[in-house]
Amino acid sequence: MAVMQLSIPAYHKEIESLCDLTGKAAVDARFTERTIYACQLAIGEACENIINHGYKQEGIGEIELTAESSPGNLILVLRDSAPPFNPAIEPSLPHWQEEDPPVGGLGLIIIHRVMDKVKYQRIKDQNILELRKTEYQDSLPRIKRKLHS
Amino acid sequence: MAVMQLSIPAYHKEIESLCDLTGKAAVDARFTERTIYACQLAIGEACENIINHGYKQEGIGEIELTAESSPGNLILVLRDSAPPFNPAIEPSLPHWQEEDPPVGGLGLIIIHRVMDKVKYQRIKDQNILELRKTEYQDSLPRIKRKLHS
Amino acid sequence: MEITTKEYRRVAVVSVSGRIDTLTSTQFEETINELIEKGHFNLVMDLSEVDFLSSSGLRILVTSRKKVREKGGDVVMANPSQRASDSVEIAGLDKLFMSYPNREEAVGSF
Amino acid sequence: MEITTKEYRRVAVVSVSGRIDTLTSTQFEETINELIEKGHFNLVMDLSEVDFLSSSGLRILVTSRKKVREKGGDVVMANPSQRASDSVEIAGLDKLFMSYPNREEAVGSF
Ligand SMILES: Nc1ncnc2c1ncn2[C@@H]1O[C@H](COP(=O)(O)OP(=O)(O)O)[C@@H](O)[C@H]1O
Ligand SMILES: Nc1ncnc2c1ncn2[C@@H]1O[C@H](COP(=O)(O)OP(=O)(O)O)[C@@H](O)[C@H]1O
Repeated sequence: MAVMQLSIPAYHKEIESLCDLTGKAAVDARFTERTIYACQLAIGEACENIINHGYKQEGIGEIELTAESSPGNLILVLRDSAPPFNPAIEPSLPHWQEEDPPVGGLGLIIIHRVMDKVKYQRIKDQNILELRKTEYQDSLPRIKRKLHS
Repeated sequence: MAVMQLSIPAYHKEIESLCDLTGKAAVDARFTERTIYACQLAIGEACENIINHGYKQEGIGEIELTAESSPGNLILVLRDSAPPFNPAIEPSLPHWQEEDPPVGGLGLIIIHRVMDKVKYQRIKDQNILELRKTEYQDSLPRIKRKLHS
Repeated sequence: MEITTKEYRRVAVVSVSGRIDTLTSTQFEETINELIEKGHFNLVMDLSEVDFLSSSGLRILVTSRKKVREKGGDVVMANPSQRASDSVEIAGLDKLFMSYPNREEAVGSF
Repeated sequence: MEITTKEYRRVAVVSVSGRIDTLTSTQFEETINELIEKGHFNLVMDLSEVDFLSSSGLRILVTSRKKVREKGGDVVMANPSQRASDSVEIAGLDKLFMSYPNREEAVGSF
């Protein structure tokens, strides 16, 4: 089991480094290329939300990522000190039409579709978001289920 | 100096072998790639004409090519026994417009634009067409002159 | 992110390489909007060199698509990278965008 | 000679490889005529793999161009091989045919 940790100031341009760390940990978990990318994408979405909706502006606060990996398993924990928000509630999937697709709400959809477990806690003025992903060696489907069939 | 010779029955599909022989002789003359192709093109045009306009059909007669090469110089001699025709008379260049380009007469134009000398003789019921091309090592222009500037 | 455009008579191609995320999506959006303002409603997104596409970028694809379809145009994709198409698929938007194996076919589709 | 076609909504692409000469020009002509009969007046000739182009082939390019221009279309070239463009130039026809560096640009030119 390996644990990596990185803390960034809440700037958009810093998000990439947390995606990179996620990538390293996912490689460590022996995930496939596509699953690695999916995890990076989910972390990116969570960070974009923390800056845009949590802190509501750049530069006032930090985001800390702890990545724990073992073969087949990845646990990502994001910590921030923005106002409380619980992203663990699975977004209700709107019945959208081709002519009226969603333009908002994609971030939470992505996080929930990619990760197997999304757990939220508020502890000591901190938002603690735990994202778990499991991929067995015989490469299970990368996404839990399709939204649309 | 090298001399090569090949005789083909007057079929369209046989023309390529005379182009190939021309190519070999032009390589022997140390011509550039583009001049080699230009000579092959000219021989192809002359042969197409011999079959289409001279013999007027495939399979009744032969075409013989003699290729004489030395560095910088190529002499191609085509012999056929179709009715007399003198392709050495340089075609008058029609003043065509963009909206009314020529669809015929391109063969003789190509032969005369590519070759430096086009000489015709009728000897013993044979058309003898001599085509000469010179290209110095310092690569002179491949085409004598432009038709249109 | 690097972004280039190529304008044809009836179609414009937007090629993006690198990351399309909250940091770069404004530039992506501005580029597309400029094309739309010039009257380009048939848009090809060459996403072959995209190595990260977050919801910020997806949102712009969706809104651009809506804008040009109102004008009788469309947004299609040319040769999206695996990552670009994974993002589109994970977000459940894959039904919205026709995808062509190369730019020629995408341009020719209009 | 190998000949393939690709039909888009408003443009058709004819790709030829090998020799276009008196032996093969009929097939070349027939392929083009079929496209014209189907209503394709915007034609792209992909001559990138042509290694011999005689006056028989040039004649077909010129007559096809005439036919489609009468219908408001045109014949353009995509990435002609050196030999194909040498033939066109030697015959003095280079002014007639717009030439584009690749198929995409040729398709996009219409
Ligand atoms: N970290 C967060 N802090 C506060 N609000 C959030 C946070 N993450 C998400 N939200 C809220 O959830 C909504 C949906 O988020 P998301 O799915 O990422 O879509 P979008 O960012 O396009 O609105 C946001 O509009 C915002 O109101
Ligand atoms: N070998 C030949 N024998 C008889 N007539 C010829 C020959 N070569 C050319 N011609 C005549 O010269 C004309 C022009 O020839 P050319 O320039 O090759 O154009 P095209 O073959 O398209 O008519 C021909 O139409 C034909 O009347």
